Amino acid sequence: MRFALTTDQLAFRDAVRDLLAKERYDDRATWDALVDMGVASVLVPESEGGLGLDEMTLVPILEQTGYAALAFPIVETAMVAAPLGLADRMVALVDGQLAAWADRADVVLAGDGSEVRQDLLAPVEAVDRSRPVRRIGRPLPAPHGDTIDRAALGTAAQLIGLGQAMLDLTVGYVKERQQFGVPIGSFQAVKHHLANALKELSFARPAVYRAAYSVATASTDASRDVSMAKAMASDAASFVGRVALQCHGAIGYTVEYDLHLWLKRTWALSRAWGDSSWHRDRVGRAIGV
Amino acid sequence: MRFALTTDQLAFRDAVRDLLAKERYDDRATWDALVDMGVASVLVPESEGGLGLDEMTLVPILEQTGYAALAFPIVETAMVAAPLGLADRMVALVDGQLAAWADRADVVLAGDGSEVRQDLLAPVEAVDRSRPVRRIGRPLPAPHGDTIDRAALGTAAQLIGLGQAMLDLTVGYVKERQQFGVPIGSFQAVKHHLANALKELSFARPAVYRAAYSVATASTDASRDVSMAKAMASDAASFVGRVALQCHGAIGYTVEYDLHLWLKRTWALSRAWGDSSWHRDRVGRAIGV
Amino acid sequence: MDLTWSPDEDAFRAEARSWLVANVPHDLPSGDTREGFARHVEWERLLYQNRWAVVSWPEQYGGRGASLWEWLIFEEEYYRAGGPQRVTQNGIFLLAPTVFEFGTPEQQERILRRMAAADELWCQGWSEPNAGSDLAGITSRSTKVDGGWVLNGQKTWTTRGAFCTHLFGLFRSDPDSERHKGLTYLLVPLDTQGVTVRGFGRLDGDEGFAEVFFEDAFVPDGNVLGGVNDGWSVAMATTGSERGLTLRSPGRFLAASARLIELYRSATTVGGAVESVRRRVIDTWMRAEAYQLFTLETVTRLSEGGAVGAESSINKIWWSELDVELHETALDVLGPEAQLEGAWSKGYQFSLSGPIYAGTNEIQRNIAAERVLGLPRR
Amino acid sequence: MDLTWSPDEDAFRAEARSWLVANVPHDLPSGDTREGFARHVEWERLLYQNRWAVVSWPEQYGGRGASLWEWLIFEEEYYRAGGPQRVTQNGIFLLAPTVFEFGTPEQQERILRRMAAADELWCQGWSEPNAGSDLAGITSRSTKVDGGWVLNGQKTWTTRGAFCTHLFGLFRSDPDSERHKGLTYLLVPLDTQGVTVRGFGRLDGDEGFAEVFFEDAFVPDGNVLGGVNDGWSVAMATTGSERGLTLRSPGRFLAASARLIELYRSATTVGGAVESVRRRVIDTWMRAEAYQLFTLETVTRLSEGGAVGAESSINKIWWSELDVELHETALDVLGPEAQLEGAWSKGYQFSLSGPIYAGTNEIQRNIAAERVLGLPRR
Repeated sequence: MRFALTTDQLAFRDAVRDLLAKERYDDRATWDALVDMGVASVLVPESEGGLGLDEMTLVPILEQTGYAALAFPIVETAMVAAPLGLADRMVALVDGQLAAWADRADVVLAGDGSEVRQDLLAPVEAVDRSRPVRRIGRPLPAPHGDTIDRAALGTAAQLIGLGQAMLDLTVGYVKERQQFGVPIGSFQAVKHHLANALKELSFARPAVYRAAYSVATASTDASRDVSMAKAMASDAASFVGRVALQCHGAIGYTVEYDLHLWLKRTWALSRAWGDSSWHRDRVGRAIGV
Repeated sequence: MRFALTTDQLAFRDAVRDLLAKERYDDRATWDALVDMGVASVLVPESEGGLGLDEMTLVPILEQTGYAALAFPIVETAMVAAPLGLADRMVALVDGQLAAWADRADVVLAGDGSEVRQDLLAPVEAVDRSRPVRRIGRPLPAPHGDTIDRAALGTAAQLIGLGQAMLDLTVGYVKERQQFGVPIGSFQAVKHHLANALKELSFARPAVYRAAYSVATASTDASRDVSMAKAMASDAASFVGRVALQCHGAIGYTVEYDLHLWLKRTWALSRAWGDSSWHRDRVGRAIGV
Repeated sequence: MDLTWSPDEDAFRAEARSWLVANVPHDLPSGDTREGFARHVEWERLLYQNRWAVVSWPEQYGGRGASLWEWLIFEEEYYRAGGPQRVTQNGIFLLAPTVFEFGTPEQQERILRRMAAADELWCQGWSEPNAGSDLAGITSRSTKVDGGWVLNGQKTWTTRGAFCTHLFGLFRSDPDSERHKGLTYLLVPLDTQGVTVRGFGRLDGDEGFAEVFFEDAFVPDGNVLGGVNDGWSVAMATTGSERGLTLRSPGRFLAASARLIELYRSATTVGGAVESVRRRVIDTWMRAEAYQLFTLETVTRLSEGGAVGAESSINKIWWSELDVELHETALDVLGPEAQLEGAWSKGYQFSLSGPIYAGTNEIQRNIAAERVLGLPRR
Repeated sequence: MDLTWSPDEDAFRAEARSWLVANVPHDLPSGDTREGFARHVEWERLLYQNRWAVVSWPEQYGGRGASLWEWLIFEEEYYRAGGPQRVTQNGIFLLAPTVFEFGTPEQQERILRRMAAADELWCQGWSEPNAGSDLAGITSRSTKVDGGWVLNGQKTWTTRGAFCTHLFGLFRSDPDSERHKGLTYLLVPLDTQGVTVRGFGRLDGDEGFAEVFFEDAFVPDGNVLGGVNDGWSVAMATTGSERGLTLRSPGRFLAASARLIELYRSATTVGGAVESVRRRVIDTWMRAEAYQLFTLETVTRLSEGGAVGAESSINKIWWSELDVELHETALDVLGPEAQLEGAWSKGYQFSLSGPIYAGTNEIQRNIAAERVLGLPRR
């Protein structure tokens, strides 16, 4: 029994974090740098030119891409498409009636892995403008359960990163921002908001890591564990977002301050690949409730 | 349009409040004094020796009996039985499989108004020891809808009073109790707990008064309004109870301090005559949800 | 207790309803963009021309001298008919009550009718970069000169400031003063020389905010509202109304709840919404109803000579939390579609400002605890 | 990451399970009445005789020298088998870690084995009438005399104090000291002359609390744990374990969640429980699981030489809120029956003490914000 990342997993994660801290979240060069580091081919067997590693390595990396609000389909590419032998392209996926990143990706795949023609995709206006979405013009094959599990797990990891980023940003802000002659972070109401945010994130993260382990080891509980992870990560990140906005006050409500990027991505991802109600229901069925 | 009690209604309510402030909540003499004041016969026509008033007079009075945690079946007697011509006796009622006050009342009535023999009633142990409960030995006729509405309305009024009593007690306590060299009521966390408690009570109370008006005027929305009142009053009082206990700390957790009386009554009444889920469901059906 | 309307009130409602149903525009863009704002101003002018802009004001300023009850009725019908949020609201609901109370007859003449007619469009200049929740931290200053005041400093988070023509706000007129003292309430035309307005984007992407810079901008003495150095108590009258009755009429939430119920019904019909949302749909309906009842209670008290006190704080917490919950529930019904722009997602973003502006809900909880419950300040 | 157990651990689990299933009593009354307590002490002694009382302690004191992992396994099996809350827990989980860390060899010899054997029963003497959340407000004093200390003052909220034989607590040994300084950690046999114990009722009606009065009660020097005047830092070691790992093992909540699921299933079968409770049944299951995972993470860190830090604060908030929610959900499934005494309503009342004792959750949030997030103290 050991519930912790290995030294190698931590080192890879930290390298990705450091890269993303330096580069722009929406720059194609950032994507290329990640691909060069092997992030897209973590799950590709060494025999096929990949790193031959598993989801326990990839999930903490995806968490960091959430922390940076990376504006590319890394979950779709590295977590879902790469194991299908598509790691060399940037891949967008159809999720229900919508396909995020479709205009940015090299290829758009339907749920059964078949390619979707661009003329079936109509642009729609997403609340998160850094994550463009298109609508599917006609019914397409439903995704395999495995696709949903993998996409939901990667998305859950990003949500944890998003939540952590919003918490860090807010902690920094409330230490600096003065009102009534003191930092607002010295008010008990602000402290308690942020302590609750810390708590929700700290208990959702292990659920995501456990789900990664269950998927990596092909556990029979993998779908249940992924759903628990996605439900908890969606709820935790949404909660942290509310707290972050409230503790920032008006400045958080502007587009001239970065909080809105993380906040909108959180709203989008908490509803992508099954929202928390959908996953909670799936957990319920798995445990006989 | 006028959303307020009349001077007469306020005067009657205050007289009851003053009486209950002086007398013991569980003394039979207190009950007799209330009967002497006419509380049990508010709804009885003048021609039958009653006061010939309506639920708008009675509901604020019942609120005060909640405030005092009165240990007698005043709701059952004054709100339900009196209009049936039974104001001269202390009446207990069957609510589902249980009958509160059965050992204390002069008569126990089933849902259809028929008398229940004492040998059908088995003593059970209630959490609220000041409100004894018996269990019905065999199925009895279900109560009329009107009985449920009246009992739920009176119970909702008592819950508002219970909530107010717990709020007042707690406000007094946190102003006095010193920790870290200051009154604990000066901590923002305590302030926010109690501000929330005040808010919940302040918005539930008008719902109860509106339901009283709807019942008094035989509105077609009366059942819906009663259910909204009972759901909101149950939730508000339960919330205030949680806050009160938390703000008191260990002293609130003892039987040597009165908070426990109100708290346990709140737990009992919030589940009597339909809990908040049951009533919320009924509201939903009434508004087509 | 009498929860019926009089025949006159019923007639007022019928008149309002029929006019609104016939005239409320349903294709207005957001009022927080320049183009949208202009369209909204047209709508405001139509309201004014038909004497629906400010029903509770005296007729001489374009109102109908309506009672508070009739105002409530109008608001209910306005939102039931799908009327848009009023872009004139900061003037009508925040400045105007102050002008009625503190303005000279000349100021009332000069300001009120043009405000009602949407000829002059007012924005609020309270917040500064370092004075948000802590309004008393204002540093923008007004210096006395012959015949008036010279303004220097910066205001920010000014809603729709880039589109308005006038600003009302507090300035530090006594340079040696601190906190709540030595502030003066001033009225500033935004075309005054030395005033610069820079619009910037809100969460929802619209340019709904502005910064306003003052560099030796002159305003005449006649633009002081209330007493010099007495601005704090003058301003408190308007923040009182902002928190309390006027800004958020129950009609808004009743209408939003009705739309949510419709959305939920259509979603369940096609097998979309999950059962767990039902509870929240019912709950928000009850909370909107309770807000209406609480308001009826308040209006009764006001009609009988009472005042709105510190309990307006819990009122503000209630409606702002309700607004968020109404929209959040709607987004949960919409499921994945909630990722896209639309009335509900736009409304959700807007609702999130509720717990922040007009005094954060944290400040409101402090006020309720200290002034209503009497808990000790630290 | 390796979430499998070793063959040795599996064997340990099998042994624990088979013994517990065969021996756990299911008819015990509450341990917080005098009669019930005596029955629980019998059970504790049976545990000790079979070396299950303190599995993680060294064999010389009655343990098995088990690893933290095995301790977790034992706890899981203990609660899965329906084992009752341990009436010896204040000694075993709060005092013992301090004795292991600060006690002299003589003290360890004298105290630990008898504690494990339930021959000496320890209660906690932290709180005083004016020192609850603010433990540093302690005024009970210990005065140095020849060969020992004379105690005067009062402790209160002492859980099961009326039934225990010994008390551990803090006393002000330096009369000129303030707050955290000048306190000494003392061990007091309750049959000492000058010590009076008065039991009183808890919320649930059981006599689970006691006040302890000290009037010139003498304890010898050998009963000082750690250094004189150094009691605060000695005590902090035990409040750390109270908040953190030891007092609330995940097994408790996993077992409670399993019982709730059973209750819900049986209720839906007979058409009782409403759909709106389902979400909360699932939610509490997830939160109990997350508590288990969080604990595995913590134990991994401890096993690799790390320490439990201020994050134990969020841990305490999590389990105490979870415990309340588990029981509240069960009562909502029970509906009107929840008015009656029973395992769930008793458990609910007990759960409500969770957010209060061992440092209120408000204090824990302060600690998490200040020590984990680094927010400024006031």
